Amino acid sequence: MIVAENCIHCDLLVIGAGLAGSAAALFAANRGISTVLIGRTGNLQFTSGLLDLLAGYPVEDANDFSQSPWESVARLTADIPMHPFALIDPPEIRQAFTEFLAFLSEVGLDYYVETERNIRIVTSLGTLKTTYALPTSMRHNATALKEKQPCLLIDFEGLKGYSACQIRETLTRSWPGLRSARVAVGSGREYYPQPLADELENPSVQTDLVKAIRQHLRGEAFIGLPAVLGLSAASNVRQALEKQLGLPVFEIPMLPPSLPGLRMKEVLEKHLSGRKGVKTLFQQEVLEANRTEDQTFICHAGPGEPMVTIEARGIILASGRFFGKGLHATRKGIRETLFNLPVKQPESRSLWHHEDLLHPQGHPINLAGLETDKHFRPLGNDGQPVYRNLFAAGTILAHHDWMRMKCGGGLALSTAFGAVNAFLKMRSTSSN
Amino acid sequence: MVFTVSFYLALSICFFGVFLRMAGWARTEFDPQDSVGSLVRRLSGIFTGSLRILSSRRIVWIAAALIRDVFLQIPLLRAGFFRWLAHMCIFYGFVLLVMMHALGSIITAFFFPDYASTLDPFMMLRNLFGAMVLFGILVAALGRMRRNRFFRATSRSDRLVMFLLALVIVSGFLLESVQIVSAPIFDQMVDDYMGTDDTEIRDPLKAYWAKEFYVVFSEQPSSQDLETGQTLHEENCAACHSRPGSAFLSFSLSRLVGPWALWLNRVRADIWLWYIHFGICFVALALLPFTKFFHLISVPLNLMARAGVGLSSHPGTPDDITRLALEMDACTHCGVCSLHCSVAPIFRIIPNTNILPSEKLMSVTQLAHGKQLDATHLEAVSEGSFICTECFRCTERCPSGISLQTLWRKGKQTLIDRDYPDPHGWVRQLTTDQWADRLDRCRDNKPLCDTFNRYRHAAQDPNTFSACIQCSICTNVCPVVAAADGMMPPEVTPQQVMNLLRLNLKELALGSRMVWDCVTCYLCQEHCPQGIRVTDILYDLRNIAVERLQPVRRPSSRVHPDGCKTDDPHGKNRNEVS
Amino acid sequence: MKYAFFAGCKIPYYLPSYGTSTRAVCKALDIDLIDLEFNCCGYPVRHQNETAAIFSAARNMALARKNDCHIMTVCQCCYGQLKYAAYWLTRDPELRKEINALLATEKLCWTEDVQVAHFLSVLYRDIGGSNIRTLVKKPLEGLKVAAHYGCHALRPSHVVRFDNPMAPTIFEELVALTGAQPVDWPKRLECCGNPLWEKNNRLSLHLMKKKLADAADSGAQIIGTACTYCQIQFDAIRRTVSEDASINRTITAVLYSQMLGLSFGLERNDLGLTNDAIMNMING
Amino acid sequence: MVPHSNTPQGDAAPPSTIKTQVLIIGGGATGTGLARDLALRGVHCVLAEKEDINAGASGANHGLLHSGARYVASDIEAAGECRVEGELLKRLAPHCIEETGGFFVAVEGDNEQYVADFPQMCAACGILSKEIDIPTALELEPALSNRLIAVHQVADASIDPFRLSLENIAHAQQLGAVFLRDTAVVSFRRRNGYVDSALLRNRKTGEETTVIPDQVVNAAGAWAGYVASLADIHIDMIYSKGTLLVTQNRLTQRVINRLRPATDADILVPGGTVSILGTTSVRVASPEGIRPTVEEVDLIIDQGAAMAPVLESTRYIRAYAGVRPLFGSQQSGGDRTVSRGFALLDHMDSGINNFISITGGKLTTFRLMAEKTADLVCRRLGNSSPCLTGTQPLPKTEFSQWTEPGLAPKLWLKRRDPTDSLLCECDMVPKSAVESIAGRLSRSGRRADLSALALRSRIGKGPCQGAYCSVRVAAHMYDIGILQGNHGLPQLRDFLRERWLGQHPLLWDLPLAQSELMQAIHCGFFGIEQESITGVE
Repeated sequence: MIVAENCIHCDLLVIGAGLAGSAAALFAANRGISTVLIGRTGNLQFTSGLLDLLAGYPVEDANDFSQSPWESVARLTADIPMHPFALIDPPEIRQAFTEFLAFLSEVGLDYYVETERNIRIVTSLGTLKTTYALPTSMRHNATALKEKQPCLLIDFEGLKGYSACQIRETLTRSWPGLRSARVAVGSGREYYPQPLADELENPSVQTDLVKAIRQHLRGEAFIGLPAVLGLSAASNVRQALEKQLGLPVFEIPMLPPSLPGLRMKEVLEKHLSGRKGVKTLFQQEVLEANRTEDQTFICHAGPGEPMVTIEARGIILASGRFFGKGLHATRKGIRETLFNLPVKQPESRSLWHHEDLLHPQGHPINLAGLETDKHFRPLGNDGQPVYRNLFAAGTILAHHDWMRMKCGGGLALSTAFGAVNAFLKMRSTSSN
Repeated sequence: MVFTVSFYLALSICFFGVFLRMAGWARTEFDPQDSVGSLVRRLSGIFTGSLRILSSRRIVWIAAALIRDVFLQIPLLRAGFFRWLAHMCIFYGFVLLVMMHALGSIITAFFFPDYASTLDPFMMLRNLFGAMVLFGILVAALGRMRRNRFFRATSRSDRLVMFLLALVIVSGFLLESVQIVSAPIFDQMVDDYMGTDDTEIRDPLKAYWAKEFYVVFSEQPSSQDLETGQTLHEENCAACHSRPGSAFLSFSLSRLVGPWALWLNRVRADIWLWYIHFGICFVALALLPFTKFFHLISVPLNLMARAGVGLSSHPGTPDDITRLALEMDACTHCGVCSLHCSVAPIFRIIPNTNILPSEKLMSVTQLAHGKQLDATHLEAVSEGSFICTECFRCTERCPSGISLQTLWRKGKQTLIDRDYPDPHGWVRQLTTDQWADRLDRCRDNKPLCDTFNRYRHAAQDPNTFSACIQCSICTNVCPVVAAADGMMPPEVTPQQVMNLLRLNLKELALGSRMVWDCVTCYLCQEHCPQGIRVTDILYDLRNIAVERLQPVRRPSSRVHPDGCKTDDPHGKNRNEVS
Repeated sequence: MKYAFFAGCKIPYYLPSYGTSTRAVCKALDIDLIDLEFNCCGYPVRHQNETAAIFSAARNMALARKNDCHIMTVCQCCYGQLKYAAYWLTRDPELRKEINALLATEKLCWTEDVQVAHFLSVLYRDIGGSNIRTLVKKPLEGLKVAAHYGCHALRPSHVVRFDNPMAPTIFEELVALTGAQPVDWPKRLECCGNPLWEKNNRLSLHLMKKKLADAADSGAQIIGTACTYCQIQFDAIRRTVSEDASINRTITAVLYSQMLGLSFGLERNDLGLTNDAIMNMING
Repeated sequence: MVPHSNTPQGDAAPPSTIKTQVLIIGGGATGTGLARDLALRGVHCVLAEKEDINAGASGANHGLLHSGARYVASDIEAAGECRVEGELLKRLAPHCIEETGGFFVAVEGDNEQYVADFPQMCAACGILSKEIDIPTALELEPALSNRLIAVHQVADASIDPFRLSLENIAHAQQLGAVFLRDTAVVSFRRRNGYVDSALLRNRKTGEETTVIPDQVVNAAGAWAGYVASLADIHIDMIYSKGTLLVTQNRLTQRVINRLRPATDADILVPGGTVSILGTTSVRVASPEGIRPTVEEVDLIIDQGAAMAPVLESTRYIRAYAGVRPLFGSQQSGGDRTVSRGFALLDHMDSGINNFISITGGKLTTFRLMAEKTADLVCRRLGNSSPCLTGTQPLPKTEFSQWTEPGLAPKLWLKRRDPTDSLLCECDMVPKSAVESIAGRLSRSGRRADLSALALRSRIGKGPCQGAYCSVRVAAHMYDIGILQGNHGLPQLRDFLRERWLGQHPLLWDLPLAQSELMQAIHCGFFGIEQESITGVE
């Protein structure tokens, strides 16, 4: 309990409770490392809930669906040896996915993967999203799209930012089988995703919904709904609908913060806290980190001001980029917020961004971040690891533009995986 | 003759008054909503009710209460030793005076046939009882002076009562002391009982009395034959006169007035004082029902009534109301409740006396008696009443055994029915845009000062909300937004409140459902990725709303063109800047 | 171990059983509870005048300090309010000066050193699981409990610092100590609705309804509470709205102090335990 | 639903040949003002704008209604004009103006002589100015620096240029004028000393229109030189680029001018809920592709902070740049010393008798410019009716009001329609507002696109700079049928790109984090940067 523990001892301290941090904590726990996970979990809500590996490479044809993600990874690492993927063997990336997804399904959040190839689904904008692992609630999204099956898209009265009509209109030339309809839930007043998901967990609401949908069915083979089908009981909701409609139902991911991300957040929060060997300090941050002669980290942490001291033999820094507050930018430049590690960045602010928001190359600032050695240890200005027991994982790393390369999930999982293994190696070498 | 007439006059006034007070209980109708019966119906209610109880087994309880609560005044002892001491001294001192002295010729004479007021032990006892009362009054007065919390409980009626009592006793003592030195009375007595003008006989007695009884004569008696004087005294006077020394107070007083004795005798001060003394007694008697003296009757009645029959926690029947009226009449405004009230400290910040139970009760009483209070007063009562948390402490502590808790609940209900609910109540009477209009129409467009950085101005410091990135997570997690289906929508969501603030449209947020339906569960604040103190801001908006909307709630009344209340009970808490 | 027992305003009249059971349990754990004449914690007046709220809280803490002991509350709202006041008094010297000036007239003074703890954290932190376990004579075998945290103990976490706000565990662990079985229910961290009672009853009940239903669906037999207001909401207030059929009646609310007392084998009367439901559940 | 907006023929194409008395080129303040002026005199005119209302300098300025005090030293004539026009507009177009009043403030190190002379100079131009003592000034404007040495109060005000031009054109249209959006001049046909026709082309649809005018007025502002050249006329133009920054909060109640000879970043103008800081003055070769740069932003902030320190730390939501069309025989010295007065050219010397150019000038004097131009035009047309814009109040139209900050939430809360949800949360623009604008646009012959909606409302102008509202508005446009097929994505891209231009120089601290979120959503998740992302090749 927070108040009690004025000092916590652990092997590994993971800073940052986003995807990479959570994954790191999980991997560490699975390897019997006593771990403390600290950070705000909030930003998980902004994730799409999809786990990309690498949509395509080079970024210009990141939409080239035909590519095998693994070939892309190979090509990428060949061209950009500094890219974080280049620090890990592909088998390890696969392992990271397997282990993480195994955990998710163990706690009731199932994902669907076609190991050798990417999957492509429809988003609420009518764009096609190429990803690697997707929540089973969206599996039929991919199927329907692939086979261009006749499909009824439903949207909800009062759920703004999602229009089934928009998706139909946008895709109709390539997918004539699409039809759209609007139904009302409850009083049809304005709905926000989470309350709506909550409503939909109510059986009576489900029956009403099914009734409403039936009226619009014209022999479609699939039914596509916005990704709001329940929160904790998501799988039940979908199954209930499918059972009553007798048709496969799928979710279409929409503008974040959205439910798929929220579901991920929920299970990670709950089940990492419950996990043996993990101690979670959510909503807290490390304010100051020092290092003793014997290289133990002494961290003062708390909600805004020091409240607990954490002694750790190693740290994995997964504090994210600017939105995650792992990096901070002023008019003068970019710095890393906790250890003030050197950040690889463009010379001046005028070089941070292109004038074209959608410049095919992506913006230089998105390649900024921490450079590490092959053991994920951030490098100092001298090109040597700053500390032998400080590792970095996730988007804070340099030389990746996950938003353009569509490699966010893979990046988080694999670097977390690599960093944990590096920590293990470090510990075994130091212990003997 | 004068004596008898004035006595019976006073007595009848007293009885009439008592009747009026009781009738008052029967006329009280608390809440226009209640259906209270006719005066007759309720008066009969009182008597039948009391008869029923008195004839029931409950009588035992009542007797117990009489002894414990009335005779021994245990509730007072709980409230504090000195209170108890004062009451015991005054009460018993006075009662005994009345029985032994005032009604001496009836009561005392009945037990002691040879009773004479100038005979020991009666003379000594009278002084003793008088002293008790004076002592009691002294203790009470000191107590009231000492007892200070954030306010003075002592009212004019308190002072009047103490003053009258003191006057009765003091005048008595003065009278007695003057009588001691009075030569005229001596002469009259001698005339009455010896019937001789022979100075040969008179002078020795005179000399003896001058020496032993300290009577002061204008001219020295010719003879100094004290033996003769003594024998004469024993033959004629001793049967009715003890030595004045035993009237310890009056006697010492008489030594003090000694120097002016001759003059006093000449003007027959004894007669004047006699009139004064009785005059005051009768006045006091007549005033009994109309002053705090009445608690002599109401408190014991209430204590016994309470022992007789419990009061329902939601009183509505006519008899309940009558009971409540009695309860309210039993208040002696002793201030014990306010001493222990658990919201009394708030009075330090919100200087509204209606927060303090002892003061609030007076307002509630006026309310109950259907007195027309002006809006400002009613608002003050409402504020005080709804700040009360019903912690029951006042009720436990009240020495008069008033069930204050019940009165408070009743008072709140009455205020609601009279359209003076708590802010949660009246803010809902308009929609948020209507409130904004009200503020607008009162031309109160002065923007709240936005330069605060203090915690309590969360809603006025742009730094607290300008970090919003519009992610709508606060709205997503809000249980009030989620619950809006089928009931009144929250008008604006938490995120929209933040935006209204950023857009400098605070006025549009003040009366919104979101602000007033917020359950303060802090989910929004906890989940905000930017660490914005959403809930604290909503709280602050309520504070501001209470301050700024109350004055414009009734645009007709009490609103200056600039939208400020004409009299503003806590002006010091306003934070508008001009 | 000694604490000044902060019962708050509602217990004496509306929920005496919470007082009795807490005292009984503390006696068994030999925590001695000192009774001071505290005033209202300030929570009820905060929506109207924050200064008044903070002053009320400060006065209580100053009172405890004068009698040099720390405060133990059993109500989440009192706890939250006292913590909130302490938080800002520590950080806002201007405010501290203002408040202490007022307190000075009563020869009181607020300083940081008075600790405010909730009953649950006292059990969890000061007594500790092992010591409690030794006292459990009659474990509440097989009783399924939905532990209801109550908002103001958990949030805002940086102010109250009670437990991990996103994934708290204390209450479940304490429930487990009694031998009962804590269930996992999705809405466990949400509001009971009481803050709106007598202000917006419909909404208040709606929130209560959702929680009751959720607890029941998650297989709980009772809702375990550790807050005066929550208990009143789930128990007394629910009974007042008997006409509303949509309210779940199968599941009852029981104070944690009572559960613990029962597991200690204390007499139900000493715990002010009137409802038979729980007894039947335990015995049957 | 919006009337006849979801019918495919929403694009009522204008007849391919229009005959009119006057063809006005340029839909800025002058052009729209002129259209109204002529319309009021009963003259029929066609206004062709190659983009949309106030696309040029008229839309990229402080929105400051000068009291004239700024020019008392440099340009007495202009100062006088400003004073007169300013007072006139406050009377005739109050709904476009907020009478904030203004301060001229000098801080330590500023030219003391100038400070000393200022009152007399104002007096000389008949401009009221009143000295304010420093403490009072700081109390009235807490944001000001505490290193003040002098403060003078003048009658500056802030004006909403978009509202102004929208109202002008709306009134002109009511009176029969024709407005062609997205329509550029391609060529003029000159025949014996007259321009007898002009060929116009719609930038978006490509359809062409021929206009046969009696008179042509070239009010293309910075592009006046180019337009004139199409008629083989040469105009000397100086292009002076000015960059401005928009803050997230309104920092001052009044207009704040630096009390010193005009230079960079010395004016801070409150515009409803924000403040606008500027400006710079950089000579550029052409008005095309003008963008604010990082260097300019830093310069402006550093300069402005001397006046109001909060400008160092406050959050900026947007930067934009405009080109001052300065007509000038090239002089030495900075462009601010070139006359800010305007030039009305009849081009008789270049042998054309029905072609007029109006250029230079400033927002405050737009009406006067329009009047003088109209006078000339009418003289040529032999129309003797007098100018009415100086006396007739500018009417208020319901659909032009949405550019007013803070208005949408007020009306929205009044409607109290639970289904009328907010599409733009930052500035609280509801569906109903979008529908009212879209309805009007489609009635005037063109179907609304995302950018046109944004221009006429507060959409995308808040801190999120379109990240969320773009998606919500687009979705709603599909729902009500004013968007169809796969036009949604291109419009979304254009809109976000356009927003980005004003964003990227300001991206540090919080805005950078927020833009990261925006990219994560639109690129990382939706992948809109991929042209073929809809699978429609």
